[in-house]
Amino acid sequence: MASLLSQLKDDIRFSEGLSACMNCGICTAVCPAAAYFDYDPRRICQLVQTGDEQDLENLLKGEEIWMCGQCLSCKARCPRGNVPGYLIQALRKLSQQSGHFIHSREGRKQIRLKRRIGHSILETGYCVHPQMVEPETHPEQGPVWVWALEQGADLYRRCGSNYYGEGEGGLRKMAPGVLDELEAIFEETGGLRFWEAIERGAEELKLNTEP
Amino acid sequence: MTPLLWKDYQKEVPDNHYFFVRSCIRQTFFPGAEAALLDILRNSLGLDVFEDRRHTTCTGIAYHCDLVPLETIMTVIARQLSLMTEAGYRHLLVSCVTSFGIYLEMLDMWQHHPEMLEQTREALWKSTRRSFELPVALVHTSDLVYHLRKPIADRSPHRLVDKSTQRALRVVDHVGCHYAKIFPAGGFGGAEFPSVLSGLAETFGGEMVDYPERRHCCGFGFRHYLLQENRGYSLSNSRIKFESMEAFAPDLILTNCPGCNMFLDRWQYTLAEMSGKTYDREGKGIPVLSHEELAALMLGRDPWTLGLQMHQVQLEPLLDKIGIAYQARQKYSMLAGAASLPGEPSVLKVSFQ
Amino acid sequence: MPKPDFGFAFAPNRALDLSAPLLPEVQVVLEAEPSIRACMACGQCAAVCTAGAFTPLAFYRLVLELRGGDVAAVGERARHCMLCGKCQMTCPRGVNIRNAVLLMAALAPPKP
Amino acid sequence: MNASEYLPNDEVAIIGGGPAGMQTALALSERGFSVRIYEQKEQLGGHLKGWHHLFPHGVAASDLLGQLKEQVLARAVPLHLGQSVDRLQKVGAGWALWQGERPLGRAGVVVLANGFALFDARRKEEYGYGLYPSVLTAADLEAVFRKEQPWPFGSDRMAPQVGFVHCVGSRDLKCGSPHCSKLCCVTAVKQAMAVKSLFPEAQVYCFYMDLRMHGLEYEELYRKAQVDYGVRFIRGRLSEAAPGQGKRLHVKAEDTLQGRPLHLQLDMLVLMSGMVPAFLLEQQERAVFLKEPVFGSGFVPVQGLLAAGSVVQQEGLFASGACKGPATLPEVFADASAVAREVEQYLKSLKAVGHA
Repeated sequence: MASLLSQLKDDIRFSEGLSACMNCGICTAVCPAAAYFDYDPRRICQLVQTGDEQDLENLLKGEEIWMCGQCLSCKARCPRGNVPGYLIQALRKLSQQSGHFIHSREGRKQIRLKRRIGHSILETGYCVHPQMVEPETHPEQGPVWVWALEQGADLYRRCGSNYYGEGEGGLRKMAPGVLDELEAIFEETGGLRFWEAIERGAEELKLNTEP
Repeated sequence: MTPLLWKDYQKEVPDNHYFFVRSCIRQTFFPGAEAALLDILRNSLGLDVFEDRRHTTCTGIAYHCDLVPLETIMTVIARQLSLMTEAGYRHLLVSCVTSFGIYLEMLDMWQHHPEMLEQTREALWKSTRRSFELPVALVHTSDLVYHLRKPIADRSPHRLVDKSTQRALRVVDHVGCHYAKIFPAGGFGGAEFPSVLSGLAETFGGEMVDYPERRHCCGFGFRHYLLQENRGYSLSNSRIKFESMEAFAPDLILTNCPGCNMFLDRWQYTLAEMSGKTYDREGKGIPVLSHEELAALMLGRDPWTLGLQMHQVQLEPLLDKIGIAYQARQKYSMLAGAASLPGEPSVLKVSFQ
Repeated sequence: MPKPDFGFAFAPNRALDLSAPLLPEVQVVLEAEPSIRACMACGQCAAVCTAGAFTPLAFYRLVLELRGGDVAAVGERARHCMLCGKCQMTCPRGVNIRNAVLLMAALAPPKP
Repeated sequence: MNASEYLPNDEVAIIGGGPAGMQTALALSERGFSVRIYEQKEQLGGHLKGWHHLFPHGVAASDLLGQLKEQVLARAVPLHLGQSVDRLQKVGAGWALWQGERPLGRAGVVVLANGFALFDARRKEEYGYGLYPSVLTAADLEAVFRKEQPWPFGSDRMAPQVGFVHCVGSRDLKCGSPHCSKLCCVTAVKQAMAVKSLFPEAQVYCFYMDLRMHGLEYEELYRKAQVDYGVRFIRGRLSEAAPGQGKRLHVKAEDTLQGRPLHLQLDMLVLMSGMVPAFLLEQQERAVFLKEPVFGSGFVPVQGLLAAGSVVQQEGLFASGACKGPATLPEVFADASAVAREVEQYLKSLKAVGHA
């Protein structure tokens, strides 16, 4: 099996994201994840730069790589043209593909996200749409959101939206064949295989937790 | 050396003929904003803006949750471009800032790695029998509104000025991270001082206020917002921004990203509930508008058709300052007649009729 | 409406705020042992540290964290020191580490 | 051999009247050559004119400049002030000097000594230079020391918070300057100590990545700044400066040694603008142009290790001092002597083959 490092190097976002880090911390200084979590993108760059297989494996199994919020503020500042955010994307991809993601609490959440956001794409053609944002799990949306969902089509159509209707416009129901095309793209380009890897991780977890 | 300052950088924006792609988040939370934008472009300014009903999500949110491989999103983007090509357009108009960043990134990768463009063409053909041309212009809707700010202001009966005192309204902007931080050349003014919103507000007579955390991320964090237990990340980062702008007493927060627009609105409610604190003096919160919402208001569009009643922080204090007339009774009435009223938050003050 | 249970909470910015003035007890330590200021965080002390091999003690980190103001934590950690003095022999800047560590250890509340 | 053995067009034209130009002129003049200096400004001195005092010993810049000028005057070196050479044209074995369409003179040998430019700190937009009045460059701070410019904070602030940012426009691919300017580190230390001397209650921070204290007594200065002056050194590159409360600035960096982001309110932020090329040398077969630098321009390239100042591919064209890359004053002075020796040998070799 190819080393983790060589698998990482196959991801274009790895070579685009990290050429040589000078350890200056300019990325961490503006990183919203570093402001909230005990997280440091500079440290990740340094660690990956050493190329140590054991360190890499620990990284892929650990919590840290899941802290990044992908705002890419780091890209605007790095004096070496590195993009810690891209590096994180490559690490997360490998963590899921290799199954290492199930070893971390944050990594395991990918299963939930995949079933929710991922499936929504192929079922509706949207990543997010109003009926997904249930007030029970989204209390932060406030009373106005409860009201908006209660009004549903009445409110949305008043604002010019098609709200799950046939035809044109915002929030329209996808025309026949559109979702088939999306699925064909996911099939052809490895999107579905990638999801299978996530589900394999879910299976493994189930096996490990069941008596 | 003659310095090239990004601050002064003007992006080239075509005057007409756009292929429009929507935003998942804007359609969900601010349906009136996209509708108003199309109405302004087509009906007030007479532009040709085409939408193909077969376009889909760009999958950007899932991509940034690391649920979609690069090759997959690239091909989904290629499919959108094939619809553009089929309709005979070469100018792409993007509503979402996440999408905008994705398009910029894919075009950049194809430029630097032509073999990936070929792979994408092949993958798209195999899966959908489609082919595509690259756009000659990639424009975010805020770019276009900024580009057209003068014709819009010329048609506008209002100004961003307190009508009773003639004081210019104090505006803070929050430009979505993926607008220009990834590719400075993709946005007006580059990564550090994007002028796309400040230029707009100033054209309408507002006073821009620079604040310490102006360039800090709103805290969407993709997976972090989408996972309920992780939302503290989003909330805490928005809080950093509110704390930082509070001292400058802004009348308005102006955004160009649908996600930021929603978060900066909703998190004011959430923080008020959690900590009892609001970031204005009257306990009503700081109103939040996106570029299309602002342009539509300035052009005299009806606030309730625009969907401003879907904001949790109420806009009436701002409308009153500007002197925009509105029918208070129409706010919660529906096509089918009068509707029920939303519930009242326990801290954030709302003005229900 | 009653306040909802949001299922998450906000946290303060983790960033260190350097604008905060040095605590008086930190001032006392720095004045009692001025050579602490000469530390350049080269790490030689940590490399030879006997206690550091099996505890989180690293003298240069104590110096860095001392100014951050969490004096109790610094004091706790300083107490891992066995006063073997190898660090002091190796310090290229001649910091009087033994005295510094003793001063720092006194910052933690006395053990009951 | 003495100078009288050379023909009159053995004359050496020196472009630039800063420390490099003056010292090269002196070295050549002492060897008996006839030299003249072309200086674009109305006065000799270059960047040294704007400096207050010099590391590591705090010598007044005006004293050093005074001595240099005195010697140049004493040797009666002809000065062409206010003349900016932008083109050198090969004429026989020598050069014709031009400013636009205006001929300035001829010379057998030309020595480029037109120094460096300070990185335009406005280009590092995230630091807000030119936008926030409390953001200064190191050169601005020297002007403050010289009382030519006021402090950016009110006289009521006896304990100002001051930050120095190392590597501004140095070691920065984003700004097209990958090189280390090497003397900003010690300049920051010198200036930090000066600020502390003037405001003993001040809190002074230096944001650095590596402290490159390469010169004799520089490292000692660094230690002194830490121990005697209480300057705090934070290992982390400043990420941004934004307007804070009042006239203060809000800055962000990471303390990389602690692995924690940090922020801080400052009354003054000093950017250690690095040394970048002052001109772009465009070489053609029979002419050399001194043009405006562009993004990523390099310094003047010279031949291999044995040559101090022979410009690559150009017979009779030499370069002296910081136009070849960042250099301290002692290095510039030593270099001037080495270049003078090389010019002498070149002229001798011409004589030997009968060109001159």
